[in-house]
Amino acid sequence: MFKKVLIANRGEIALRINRACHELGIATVAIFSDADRQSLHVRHADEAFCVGPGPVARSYLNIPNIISAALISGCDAIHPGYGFLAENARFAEIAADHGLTFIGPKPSVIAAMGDKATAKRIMHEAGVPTTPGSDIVASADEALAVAEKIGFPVLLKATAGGGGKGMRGVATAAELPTAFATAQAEAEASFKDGRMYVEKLLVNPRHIEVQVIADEHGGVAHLGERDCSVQKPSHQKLIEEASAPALDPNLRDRLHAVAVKATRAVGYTNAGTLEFLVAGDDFYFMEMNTRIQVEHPVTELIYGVDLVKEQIRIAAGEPLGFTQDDLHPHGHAIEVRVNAEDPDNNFSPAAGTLTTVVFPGGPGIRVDTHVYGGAVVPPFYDSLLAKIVAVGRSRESAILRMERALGETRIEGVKTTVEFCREVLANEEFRAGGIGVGWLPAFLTRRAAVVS
Amino acid sequence: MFKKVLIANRGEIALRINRACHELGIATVAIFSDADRQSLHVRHADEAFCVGPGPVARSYLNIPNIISAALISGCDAIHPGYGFLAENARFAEIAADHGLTFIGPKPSVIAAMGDKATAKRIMHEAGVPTTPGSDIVASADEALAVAEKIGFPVLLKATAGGGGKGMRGVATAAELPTAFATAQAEAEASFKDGRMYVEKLLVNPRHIEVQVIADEHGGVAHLGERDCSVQKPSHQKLIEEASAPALDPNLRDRLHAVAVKATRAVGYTNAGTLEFLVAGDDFYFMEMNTRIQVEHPVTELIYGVDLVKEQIRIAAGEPLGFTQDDLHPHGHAIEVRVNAEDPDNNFSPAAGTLTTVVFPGGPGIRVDTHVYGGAVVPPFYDSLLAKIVAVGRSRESAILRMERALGETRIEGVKTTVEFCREVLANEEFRAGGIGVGWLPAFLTRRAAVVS
Amino acid sequence: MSPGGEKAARRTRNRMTDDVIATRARALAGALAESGFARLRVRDGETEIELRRAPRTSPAAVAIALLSADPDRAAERPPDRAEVVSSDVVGIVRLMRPAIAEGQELEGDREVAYVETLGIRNPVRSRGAGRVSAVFVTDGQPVEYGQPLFTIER
Amino acid sequence: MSPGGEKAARRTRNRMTDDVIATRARALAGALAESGFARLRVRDGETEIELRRAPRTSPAAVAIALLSADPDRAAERPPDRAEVVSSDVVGIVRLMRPAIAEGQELEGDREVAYVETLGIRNPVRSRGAGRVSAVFVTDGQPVEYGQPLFTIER
Repeated sequence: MFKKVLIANRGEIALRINRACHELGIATVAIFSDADRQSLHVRHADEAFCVGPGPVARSYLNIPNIISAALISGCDAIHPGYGFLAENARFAEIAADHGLTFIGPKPSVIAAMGDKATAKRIMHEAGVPTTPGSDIVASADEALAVAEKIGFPVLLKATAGGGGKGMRGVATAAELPTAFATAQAEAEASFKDGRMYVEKLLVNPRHIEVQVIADEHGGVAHLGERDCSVQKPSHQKLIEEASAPALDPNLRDRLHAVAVKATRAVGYTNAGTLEFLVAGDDFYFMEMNTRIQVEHPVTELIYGVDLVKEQIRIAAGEPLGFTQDDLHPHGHAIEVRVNAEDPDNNFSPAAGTLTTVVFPGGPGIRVDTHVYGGAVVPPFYDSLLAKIVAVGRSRESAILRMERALGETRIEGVKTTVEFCREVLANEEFRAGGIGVGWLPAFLTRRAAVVS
Repeated sequence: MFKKVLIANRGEIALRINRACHELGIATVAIFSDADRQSLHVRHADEAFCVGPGPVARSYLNIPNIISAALISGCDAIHPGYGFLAENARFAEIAADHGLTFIGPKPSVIAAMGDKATAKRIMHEAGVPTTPGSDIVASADEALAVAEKIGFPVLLKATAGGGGKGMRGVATAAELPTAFATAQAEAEASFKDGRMYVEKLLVNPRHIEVQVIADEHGGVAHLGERDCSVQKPSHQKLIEEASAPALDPNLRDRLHAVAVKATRAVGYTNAGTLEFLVAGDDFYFMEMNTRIQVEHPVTELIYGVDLVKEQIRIAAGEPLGFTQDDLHPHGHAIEVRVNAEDPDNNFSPAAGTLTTVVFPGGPGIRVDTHVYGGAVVPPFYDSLLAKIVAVGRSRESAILRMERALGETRIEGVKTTVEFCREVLANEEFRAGGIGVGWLPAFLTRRAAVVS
Repeated sequence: MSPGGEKAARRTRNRMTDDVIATRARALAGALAESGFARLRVRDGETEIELRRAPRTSPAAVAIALLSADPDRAAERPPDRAEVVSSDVVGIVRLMRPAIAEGQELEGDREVAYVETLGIRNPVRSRGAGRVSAVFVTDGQPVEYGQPLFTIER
Repeated sequence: MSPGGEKAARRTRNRMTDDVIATRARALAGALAESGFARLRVRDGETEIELRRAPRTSPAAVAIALLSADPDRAAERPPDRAEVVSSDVVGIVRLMRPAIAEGQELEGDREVAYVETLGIRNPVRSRGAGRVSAVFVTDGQPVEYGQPLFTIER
């Protein structure tokens, strides 16, 4: 087992990793930017290094400073968390070159899954259903030809895309050239990679993903699925659940089986997630995330497995501590992302000082957060302040528990998503279960109409 | 189901009950004293009534004002929590006389179990092992005769006793008359009831208790045992676990079976706890607590049952939502009581303003508390500030998790038991499991010797 | 304005019932009295509670003005040397006939009301002569411990 | 005093290692600089950290005195018009020979040290003439981003 781990991240996930390390008896080294000097993730680590000023390019993406901090402090491994360098194959390689274990899959697997067109091709070859569409298209004309073959509507996607950037839905041939140009420009600006491909656009599919885990000795298991269909118009997830409600048991079994098969096919190790779009009885591979996800706690709560500890154990060469037959979900879990955002203004992020911070507690409630009363929310980073997770014996009891937990929550100083999420939880369509990714945008439109 | 419940308590347990009610869709009415006006239990309830000034006799024990508040606000039930009026049979009767459902067992059962000598006799008749000893003794002479028959050491106990008051261990005949007089005087002063009885004193037994639950339709189940052997010299519990470590499986089964048998024998309904002293292969009934206990979360965490919700459902006439066969413990849970006390000064209680309050979070951690940064700890009430509960797949992982959780905890403004509990958790004898109730007092003596 | 009764509070989103307002206002009155500030305004969802400290009075004499419930009362202030008569039990207040009214001159000590708790009458006395400067309760209203009933100007 | 190296911090109870002290002291220095206070003292378990702001200096020029590590340094203060030269990378500091020393007069701009990061030399220059008024690092010491290396009095 490792002696000391550098945590190459900030915020709640840095704390999450710190907790896993300490529970395993591993010392921790935090990194931080000038803007995060007072953050809890710095305070809870055994050591901490400032690696640069506030902007991420100079601090949390500063590979030489981060690797140097790991070497200087005598670390033997690096946990990248999510975001930042988590899916940067080059970072994983550099770490390995310096004798540091990267807690994640092999760099070649990260690279293959990070390129969306490549990932789709690999999965298709492994027998995983993928949406009809193209490999990389060289031009708008080529994209148009593909679109006419598979039929409109289609989705233009940047192969390096993420977070909704470099992506455009196109309903008719006439719209395509302009949409292609803007999406490609966006991708070039955001990822310095303008390669595009075309996919069949599913109408209001569900976003359902399967958590997998694999050790370096051939052991592979899934930990069920999560439903992440409550997404903002920017495609960012807001509320996640495990298990997925109103899902046909046969479809669920097929999703799980395919995920395990794909995991084996790509030689995957460590924790990962296969994201699928589900439409009716069909499902299509969307992408594989080669890291721990924001919403991993809902899986942890129903399976009783500490995924971050498992990541560390696997990276240290240990075999999985369980087999598929040992894994049985109990109850239902739901997570609400408490973001510093204004839901009445397109979820525009807010920065400022948190004057009041009261989180909920009691039975069945887990809170993962790095903020506290008096903490400053810097303008440089993503807006996630906290994850509130509720577990209950049934979906209904988990939702009721979440409602009372959000009722206990008081965050003042910046606008947050707390009250908005209470509205969503109270909605009858949400309660019924099984909504698609188009539901929240439509809900927002209806809501705006009522307000005005 | 009830429409509105009055919560006849304060502090973390009032919040706990408030949470259960809200999760069941029941409105709540809090009561508070002048000293608790700013408490979270007031803030989270739907309505709140001041029932008197700070001292408990005029507020939290003020039966007319409490019942009146329940009637005025249109409540249909009262939850008494623990302490205060929870085991006051008269309060339960008065509530019933006013058409209010008392969430707990029948008044006659509360009365029978509240009188320790009566409870012991009833249990003995029901075939539950009890410590050798007497019924009520009229004098020190009579006590001496009993002691000589059962053999020294013996324990003199007040039948109305609790919290270590009115209780004296006696090693020799010579000590007995003085010990009897002081214990009886203490009992008279504390409980206005000087009736005493004599029991065989077990040397360093374990305190193991069994959680039971019974509905009003004959359904009875146990939810396993808790080990509460880490007790201060005042016999107050400090750290509790479920399940009990290093317990012979056969002995465990016998404890569970006896607890269920006793529950049926006394016609018990609602949640209750049978406390046993365990010495070697033998166990002896100590007392039955006819209420929810402080340490109920450790049981909830491993059984996935919300005991307070079950209490409410049962009182509303519903049958148990499970049978014994549905109940399976998963993992191990441990609770640390964060008290406003000075462990270096006989755990003397502290009052004051909490300048800093940071509680732990993340996986496997539950916090039940009513305090927050800036909260005032009044001098009138018990010193419990928070319960931190950790659950893990094994006892070791639960302890490691608790250690990291206590490491995250920051409470400033009053002295607390946090750091002291970290010392206990780090102790090898504690880690080995199976210590007796004499262990912590001996640990304190050794610790004081090292310091001086 | 009553802490209970038929219009008992239900859990609501961001909108407080009169019962909750009354409870919160009393809690805020305590906070205001301790704080040394002259004025405290709290907005929560659709409800706004504003409290103003009466000049040179005891903490109990902080005037409670519930803007959302009755905007006119915000302007009221107990005069100097006003003595607040509060309930020392939880129950239903019953005004003696003729009912005590603002501006009324009271002579000597008399029972002006009682608070009924579980069928028991708890008398409320005027404790000497004075002018009734404010009446905070109506006949049949539920009151809690410490709730101001009247102010009497001596 | 170094943020890493052989004496790397282990998790300890209430007692901080030098590494942790250094990290915390730097964090506190930032807080002090922002606060406007002249002096900040933090006691945590057995360790006490005291920081004093140098008169009229930039935030980076806050003098760091670790009482528990070296009580004598508490009295030191950078003089007026001291300019702090800090590391802008994370790495190991290497002093050029002859090693820079307190009281030394520097002429012109010269490379007085470099910080080695993954084998790359990041030069640290004196940026003009002046007198070295403080040296905060020793040869081979690990430094973080923004860590003060020397102060130079112009």
